[in-house]
Amino acid sequence: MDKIVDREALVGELNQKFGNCAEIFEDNTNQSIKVMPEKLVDVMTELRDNPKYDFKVLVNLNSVDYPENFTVVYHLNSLTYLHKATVKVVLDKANPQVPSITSVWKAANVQEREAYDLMGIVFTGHPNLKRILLADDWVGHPLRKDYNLQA
Amino acid sequence: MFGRGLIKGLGITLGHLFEKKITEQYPEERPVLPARFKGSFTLKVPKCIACGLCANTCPNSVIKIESEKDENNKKKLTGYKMMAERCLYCGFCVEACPTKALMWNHDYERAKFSREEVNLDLFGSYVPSPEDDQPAKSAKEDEESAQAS
Amino acid sequence: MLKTQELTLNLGPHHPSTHGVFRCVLNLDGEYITKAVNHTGYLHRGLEKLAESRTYTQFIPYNGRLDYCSGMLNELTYVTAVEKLMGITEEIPERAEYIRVIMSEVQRLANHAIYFASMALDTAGATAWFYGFRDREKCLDLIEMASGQRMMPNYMRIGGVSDDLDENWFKLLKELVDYMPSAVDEYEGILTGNEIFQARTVGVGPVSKEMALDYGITGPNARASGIDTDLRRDEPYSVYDRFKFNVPVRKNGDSFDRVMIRIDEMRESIKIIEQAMKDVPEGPIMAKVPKVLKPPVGEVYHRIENAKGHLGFHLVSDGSTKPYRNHIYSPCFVNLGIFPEMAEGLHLMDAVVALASVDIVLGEVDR
Amino acid sequence: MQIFIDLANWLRAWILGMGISTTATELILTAVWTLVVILFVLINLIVLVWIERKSSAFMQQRRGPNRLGPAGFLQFPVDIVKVLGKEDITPAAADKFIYKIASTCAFVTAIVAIAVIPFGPGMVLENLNIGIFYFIAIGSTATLSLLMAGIASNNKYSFIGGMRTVAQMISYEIPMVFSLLGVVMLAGSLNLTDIVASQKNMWFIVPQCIAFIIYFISTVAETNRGPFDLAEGEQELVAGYFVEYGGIRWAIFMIAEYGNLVAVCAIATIMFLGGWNAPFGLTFLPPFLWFMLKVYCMIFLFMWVKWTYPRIRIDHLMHFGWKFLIPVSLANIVVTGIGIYVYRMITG
Repeated sequence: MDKIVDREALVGELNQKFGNCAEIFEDNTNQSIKVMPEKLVDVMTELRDNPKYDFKVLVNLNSVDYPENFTVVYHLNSLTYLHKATVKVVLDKANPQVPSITSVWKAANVQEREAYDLMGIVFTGHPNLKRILLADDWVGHPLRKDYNLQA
Repeated sequence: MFGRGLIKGLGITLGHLFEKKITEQYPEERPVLPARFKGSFTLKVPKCIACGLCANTCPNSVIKIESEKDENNKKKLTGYKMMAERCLYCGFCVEACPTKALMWNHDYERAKFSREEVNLDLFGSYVPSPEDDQPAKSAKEDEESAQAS
Repeated sequence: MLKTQELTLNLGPHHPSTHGVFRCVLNLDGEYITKAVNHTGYLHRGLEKLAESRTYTQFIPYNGRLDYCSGMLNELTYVTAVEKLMGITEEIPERAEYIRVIMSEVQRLANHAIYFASMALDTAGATAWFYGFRDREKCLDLIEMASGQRMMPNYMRIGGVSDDLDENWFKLLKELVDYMPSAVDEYEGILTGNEIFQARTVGVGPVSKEMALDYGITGPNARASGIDTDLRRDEPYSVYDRFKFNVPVRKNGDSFDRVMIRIDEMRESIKIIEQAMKDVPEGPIMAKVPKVLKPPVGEVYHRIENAKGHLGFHLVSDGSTKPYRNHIYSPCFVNLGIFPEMAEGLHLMDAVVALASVDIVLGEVDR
Repeated sequence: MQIFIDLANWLRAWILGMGISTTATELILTAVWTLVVILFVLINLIVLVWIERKSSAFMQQRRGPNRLGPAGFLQFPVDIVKVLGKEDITPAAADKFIYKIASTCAFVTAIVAIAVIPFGPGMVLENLNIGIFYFIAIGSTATLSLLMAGIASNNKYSFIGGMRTVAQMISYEIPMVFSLLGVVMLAGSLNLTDIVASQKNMWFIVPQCIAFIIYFISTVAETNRGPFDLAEGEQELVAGYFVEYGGIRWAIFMIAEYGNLVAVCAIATIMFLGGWNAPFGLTFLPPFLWFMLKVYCMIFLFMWVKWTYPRIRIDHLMHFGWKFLIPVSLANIVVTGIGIYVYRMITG
């Protein structure tokens, strides 16, 4: 149904260019690649600017609190080829830090703030990493699974 | 030409000046409501088999059912409270009801002065009416299927 | 030499033209904005967290609370996302698909009517506001007839729709479809054709194509900036690939284009409804889905063309009856991100117009 | 219908008959007439507000007020009673004295302008030789009260609203005065009664139609009505200069606004529409009623425009005023002067 980018070629090219930074991430969507957090900004810039892939749009930015790690999920879409890719960054549970991609897409600005606010993922290099939905003095990050629901 | 749009706008408003008005004179003129309108709830107590499906399907746990078992080991309803203050009016409970005991009615004037007054006690406020007394034909089968699922 | 000083103005959270409880702190030099900072979150209800403790079906009514001007479309997004996750997209009965398309286009008409109305009010054209709401009411009457509620319909179900539509409903729909073009003409006559309105909106808050891509602007706002994108055509969901319609695209990306895109889209929506109502097949309206939904482990990201942009749901399932994670990509939230840059250098009056033209609904911004 | 004149004469005779000196009689009479005029304006307001609400409602396919009195006619008086019952709130940070007198000042200027308006032959409170000049002078002071309200409220929105008012009203006063000047040149008098008398054969709207349009546009701006209601700026300034006002103080602002509306419409009638002169010799209606009919037609025009158009932007407003209206009105004066000269040459 959805057009998916050729993952093998993409991963191969990325690894060649930036050194071992990406691998295929197996899940039910068959469109995910896993990227090392350190190389994220380079990879995203490449994905955006390489005319072969032409991912001009950051469709969605999400963060998931899996039992073993935090995963930040970036959904990308190309307007010319109409193909898709999902970039996943797996983060350490204790210290979830990932470089901000605000410099690549400004759309990430508000969405990263939201992920920081609700999930507690720190986006290093973000120009204004403050809470966006909750009050400034809120304690905790509600979308984490260990968040105490009872007030 | 500059100003044509301005004159056209004046024409439109002048045209509506003499038209029939479309607002309803609310308290005197009651709105005609569609059959599926979700106003408030009615519970036909004799039909209710206290299966609890409505309470289960409710997203906000609005419904509180109290029941006791009678001599035939059959459940009997003894209380049916709805915390209507947090009801979403989604209608899942009405859809889930196997015996069509819980129904929507067209009572939409639900504004009250305090939160507590909004809540409904459908068991306590039940007024018996003759057609309710015949239990639904397939009530027994429905009950079984409900328990099976 | 006179000493001058910048004025800090709190626009909102209770201000008539912030469309809800949005707050924007403006630095004013005279009446020109030098800096704008968005503050959102006054309507945050934690819907994403709520979803984690509701079953897949139980979350459907909450979608109406997202963008309360287009409840049907939100529900459609959510149920198609769940269907995709369960892999039952192909099993939805034809009739249900047609009803879904008709419903979402009626809802889109209602949404664009309310957009037009609030745009009129934000330029102080109170009469045009009433005309917009008059026609929205006609659309909502149809939705109320089908679902029982006007704004939070809870009509879509995972696997189909909740209730069938009868002859009478389609007769009323025909009346609406016959009536709407004249109403849209009236909108053009009273507001968008008006020279004062054009002077207020042309060239105000322009968003270039590059800027729109950079900020992730979607939907009508992106099309106003010249990005030729419409998910109904590009990634057809439901049965949209069977209908012929144009995707209006404009070039300048200013407030006037953003209004006109909506007006053009209303005409296209009418076309789609006309085509859809002609060949609605008979048949069931619900696919055979189990009572207790347990999607397989995995995740899905699904988005559709909502009235305000691309509304997307990222659902992560762990195989239980409740979603492990339900992320809502809200178009208003992301579109609003452009406002600080857009507002810079604008007059206070223009900023209000620019904000209105982006079409935000705070229920969706704050979730 | 000379009933008002007869009434005045009868009253004068009656007071004189009580043995009071002539000067004192005139004083008492003036006081009585002032009161009558104020009452007249206030009663007018009921009709005016009713028309405004009804016409706007009808344009918007609503019914408008319909509960109190026949067709909701008594809504406005009851509203006034309601606002009288409201708490009189003064913001803590406001300049209290100016804040309190601002609404009264606005009201006074609106009422005082009515003094020179002849409602019929001889029916004028003070038949000033410089009537139109007096009206313009009084009209200018209205700016001040709005500025007072805007600044004394100590609110950013009302402050911006107050500043906008001043800019707007000062700019639009100039084309308004210039547009009236053409009529004054034609009539050869500043006295309003004389101006009406000189329109016996032809209303001045015919030779001065451009001036009439200019006058209309600039008075819409002068009275702060839509589409030039920038000072209120409902959408961006919430309510502009009177955002902090509530209760009866707010109502007085509203009354002043409508009072101004009556005054400018009356002036338009006198200057351009022939005052109380009946058109086409249709003299079956008394002059007074003709006058009021014309005034209400003007008022309806104001309302029609207000409820159709969106609000204009402030920089467009200023450009329009300074770059278009003032040159055109100046040109109109020149053309009128040449026209008068040519006319005199022809007629000798």
